[in-house]
Amino acid sequence: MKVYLDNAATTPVRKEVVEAMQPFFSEKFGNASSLHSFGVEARNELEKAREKTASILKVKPSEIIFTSGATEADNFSLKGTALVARKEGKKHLITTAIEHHAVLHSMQWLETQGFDVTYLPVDEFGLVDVEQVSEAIRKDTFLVSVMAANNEIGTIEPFEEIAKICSERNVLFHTDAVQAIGKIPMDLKDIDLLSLSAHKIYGPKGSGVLVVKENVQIEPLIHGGGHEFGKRSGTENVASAVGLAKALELAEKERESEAKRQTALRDKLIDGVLQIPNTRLNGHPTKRLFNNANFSFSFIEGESLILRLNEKGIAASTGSACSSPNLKPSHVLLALGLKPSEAHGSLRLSLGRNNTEEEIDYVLEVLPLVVESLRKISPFAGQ
Amino acid sequence: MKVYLDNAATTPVRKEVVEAMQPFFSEKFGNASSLHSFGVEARNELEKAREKTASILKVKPSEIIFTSGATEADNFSLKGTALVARKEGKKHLITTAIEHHAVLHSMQWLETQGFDVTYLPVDEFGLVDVEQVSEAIRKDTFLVSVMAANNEIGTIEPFEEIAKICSERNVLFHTDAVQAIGKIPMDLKDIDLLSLSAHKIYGPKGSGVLVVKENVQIEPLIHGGGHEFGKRSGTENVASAVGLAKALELAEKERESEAKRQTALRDKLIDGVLQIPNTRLNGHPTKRLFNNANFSFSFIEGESLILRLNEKGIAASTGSACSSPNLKPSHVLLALGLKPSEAHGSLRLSLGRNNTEEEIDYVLEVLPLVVESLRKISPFAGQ
Amino acid sequence: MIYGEKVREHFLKPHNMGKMEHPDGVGKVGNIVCGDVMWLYIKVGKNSKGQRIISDIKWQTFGCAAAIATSSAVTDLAKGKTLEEALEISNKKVVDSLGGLPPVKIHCSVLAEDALGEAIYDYLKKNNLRIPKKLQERHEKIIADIKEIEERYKEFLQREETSGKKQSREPGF
Amino acid sequence: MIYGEKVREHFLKPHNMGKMEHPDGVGKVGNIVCGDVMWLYIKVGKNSKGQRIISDIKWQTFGCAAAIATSSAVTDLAKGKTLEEALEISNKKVVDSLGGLPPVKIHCSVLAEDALGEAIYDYLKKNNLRIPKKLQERHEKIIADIKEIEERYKEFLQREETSGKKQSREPGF
Ligand SMILES: Cc1ncc(COP(=O)(O)O)c(C=O)c1O
Ligand SMILES: Cc1ncc(COP(=O)(O)O)c(C=O)c1O
Ligand code: FES
Ligand code: FES
Repeated sequence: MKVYLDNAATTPVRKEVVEAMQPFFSEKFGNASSLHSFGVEARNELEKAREKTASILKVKPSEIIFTSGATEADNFSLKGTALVARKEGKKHLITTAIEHHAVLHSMQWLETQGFDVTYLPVDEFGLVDVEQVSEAIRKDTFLVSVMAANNEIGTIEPFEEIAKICSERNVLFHTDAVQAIGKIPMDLKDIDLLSLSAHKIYGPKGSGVLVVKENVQIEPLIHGGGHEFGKRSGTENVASAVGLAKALELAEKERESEAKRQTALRDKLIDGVLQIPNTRLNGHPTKRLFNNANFSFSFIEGESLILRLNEKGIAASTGSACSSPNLKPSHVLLALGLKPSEAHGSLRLSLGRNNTEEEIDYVLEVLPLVVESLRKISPFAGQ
Repeated sequence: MKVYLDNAATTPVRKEVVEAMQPFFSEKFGNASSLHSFGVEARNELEKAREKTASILKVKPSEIIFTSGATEADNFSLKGTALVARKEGKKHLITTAIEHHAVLHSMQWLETQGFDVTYLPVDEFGLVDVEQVSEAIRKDTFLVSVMAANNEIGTIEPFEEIAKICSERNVLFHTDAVQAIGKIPMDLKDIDLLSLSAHKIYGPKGSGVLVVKENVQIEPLIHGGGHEFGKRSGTENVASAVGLAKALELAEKERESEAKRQTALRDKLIDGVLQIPNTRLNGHPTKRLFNNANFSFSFIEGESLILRLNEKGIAASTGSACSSPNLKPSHVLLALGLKPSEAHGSLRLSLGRNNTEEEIDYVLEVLPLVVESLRKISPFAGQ
Repeated sequence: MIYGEKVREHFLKPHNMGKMEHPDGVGKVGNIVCGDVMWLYIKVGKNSKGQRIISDIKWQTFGCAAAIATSSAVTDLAKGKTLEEALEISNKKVVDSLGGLPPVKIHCSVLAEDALGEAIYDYLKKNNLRIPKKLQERHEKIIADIKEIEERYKEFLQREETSGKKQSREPGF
Repeated sequence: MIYGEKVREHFLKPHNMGKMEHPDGVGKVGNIVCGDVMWLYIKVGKNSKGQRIISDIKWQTFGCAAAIATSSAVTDLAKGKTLEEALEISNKKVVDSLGGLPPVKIHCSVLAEDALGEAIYDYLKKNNLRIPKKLQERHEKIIADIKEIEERYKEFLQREETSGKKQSREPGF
């Protein structure tokens, strides 16, 4: 049995999306900036994809900037507004300790360029305190970036409240909505900038959007032929844009039914896994993405766990540092206050539209045995 | 009859490449950074693509950085080395007046950040003077960027000689090889940085490479999870990388035979078109890409020409400003010393592997009539 | 660049196109640097009520598809009209008669309105007829614009792509 | 993370695994912060020539697949060997016996070599036997490394992801 429970890492491109993209490889292959009919055909489809994306997000088509993914969108958002802000003498940004590395490492780079960054802590469930955001805003603050939902622990942040405060205080608000889009309803009213990625919602890799509201002044990260309203140059990737729009459309269409279905599976999974002794659930008990379950198993290490599960056909992920050449385990889990040993023993199971109850039953059968066998090897178990 | 003669703008993805990419959408869809078998499978294929690309270019696999295209590669190359150079007190770059906008606009942005840029002129055929490059190198010069071949006029620059000088003078050399790769043999020995794009060689859009030689110090343009040896973050786009490698492999395999075939077609085209009165060939008579023909027709304007040709099924491009909201016609044509009126009346016909002699005959039949009909409308013809 | 069906028709089969021998008035507008030049010729006759009408009209244009289509359309609209009526033909009317134009191409239709106005101006001037105040003002503005563009052109030829901060959309793939 | 077949076998079905009651020597190396902890137990007996040999060996490991596989492999290699022979088992030998390890996982095999050395050190020390100079030096280095990591750990818990310039590869998709 093959059970893919790593849908927060990436998802398979769904059939309808592959079909939508197909014509743009070898038939409607024109450069969307060309004047001839091949170009016009490509341009029309690109703009249709833009309009579809815009109408789902309830923003204007001219506010949709197609990018090579959310990593680029996050970088663009922060660096692009920073370059404008600097000219106005503003140099302070606010974010949280649990952002994706695309945000955190962009922030750290901005620090090397003379910007000031406040990294807000989170509580034990991974929630950012709205009050703290408000208090952190200074005279020279130009942007607050708080993710809509966390990729590791699934905690849903109070991003709409924070957006509202930012709007009142005349500070830009960016949210990394990669994990939230298609999973929770999102009102973009007070959000100035929003990143999303197609491959997390059954679209292609290398395809993302940065929503840039009309009022936002931003400099390009990638200069050139002036594509995407002069904001992001590079020959338009029509296939990817079409794929993203289709994926988003389908995700929104199925959002409520999948929410119901996956919530039930997730809760069954959580209840079952917590039967294993010395196990904790990471993240928020209720303010949680419907597809995320994250556990810490004392005494054992994540990579071993993942690879033993892999032998049983189960694909999952961990926040352990052993999966990387770096010694630090997941910054998210540490920010929750977990001890390094607990952070090393973490397991993320993220569900998707293809998972079935049968698969969950299988995981609940296999996982306890795997945990037990690894604890037998551990010097810490039974101490 | 449909005749696509805009292969310098983009090319259709060839069958073999679509087939090579296909499995990576819905089957081998794993995140190449994941530990489980889905991830390992993706990682293996990504690394195979990297090795294939590296072996064709005769560089090390660790010198291949996959990007979202050549626009990003150009930006990354210039901005990434500039950030390092600044720390060493170097702030001067050298380039040419006829680079692609991805290079020129990156340079202009660097100027706003305190860097100095020398834009070298070209001669009437679009050739850069090697001596001038050498003379322009200053104590604080850190990089020279000269394209291998120009996208509008097809002129092949003396990039290997320039690379050699740069290497001797201890200055980095970058070349935008988007139009040259797969068309001329390229020796990367003295080249430190090289940009290429898949969609110009029958690969997918949104897929490029920046070759970064081991000795080059560069900062990322896009920060995040540390992918691509920490140089370019973002979930790896395996399908695109595989597509690029396959496209490059096939382009190299067919390079010599296509060179022969397309040179013959191109020369027939040039000879035929020059029969039209008041017509000139732009670019170099011999140091020229085998697929490029670029003409100026006095008295008429490019957009009209393109659209009339389009009505006859012929897809081509122009350097006229009327194809853009900007009033300036092609910077490349003006750099050759063309008068604005000649620059407005330019036509680029760029051949590809799918073009036949029959198609060239058709163009030679249609084009003179179209030119004549537009000249009839023109206030300048016959003056 | 996406044009509608009417623009396409006028562009492919333009009406009233060509040079006119011995015109009564000529309007020359636009500038080669920008790639827009329109020359418009009129013959003036009289209708049964004795009013001066445009009895024949022709044009020559160097420019994009929109420039050619608007040249064709404006002359269709003007032909047979009294001079007073012809002066009422705004660029908006031309655009409407073409079923619309993309925003970046609106300036081409202004060219058409201007060329017609200039041809009538030329006729009135040559014949020492009274020039309406609005037409006079428009004429002066057109002359001033041409001067300005020539100014801009000079500067532009010097600094073309050798520096500058502007990142506007240009072809070049 | 790509492991070869031998690593996979040792990882999935490790040999000599578990706790040992009343060991003659114990080596405890690694640090929980880094996610690598290896405890190695030995019993020492004598062979027919009267040489001290490792008559039994067990281990417990908290760590990645490579750490587990190298634990298993090093104990296979050491079992039945004289102490002198066992001290010759380098991490390279362990890696070779596993058919190689990815570069980032080499440190896990160093852990295995160290754990074995420390267990022998512990035995020699407890029994007031002569400790070879190289083993003494290695022991001191291991103690120093643990201290250094604890130092780094302190600092790291304070500054974790709140600033810093390092852009190293970390999971987090
Ligand atoms: C010479 C040259 N450089 C760079 C580019 C940009 O490449 P891409 O379309 O992959 O962004 C192009 C084509 O658009 C080109 O012709
Ligand atoms: C929260 C979050 N932000 C950003 C990203 C980066 O997106 P992409 O893979 O499109 O670069 C990811 C996933 O990798 C994510 O989960
Ligand atoms: S004539 Fe140049 S844009 Fe219309
Ligand atoms: S034990 Fe952590 S990497 Fe091997």
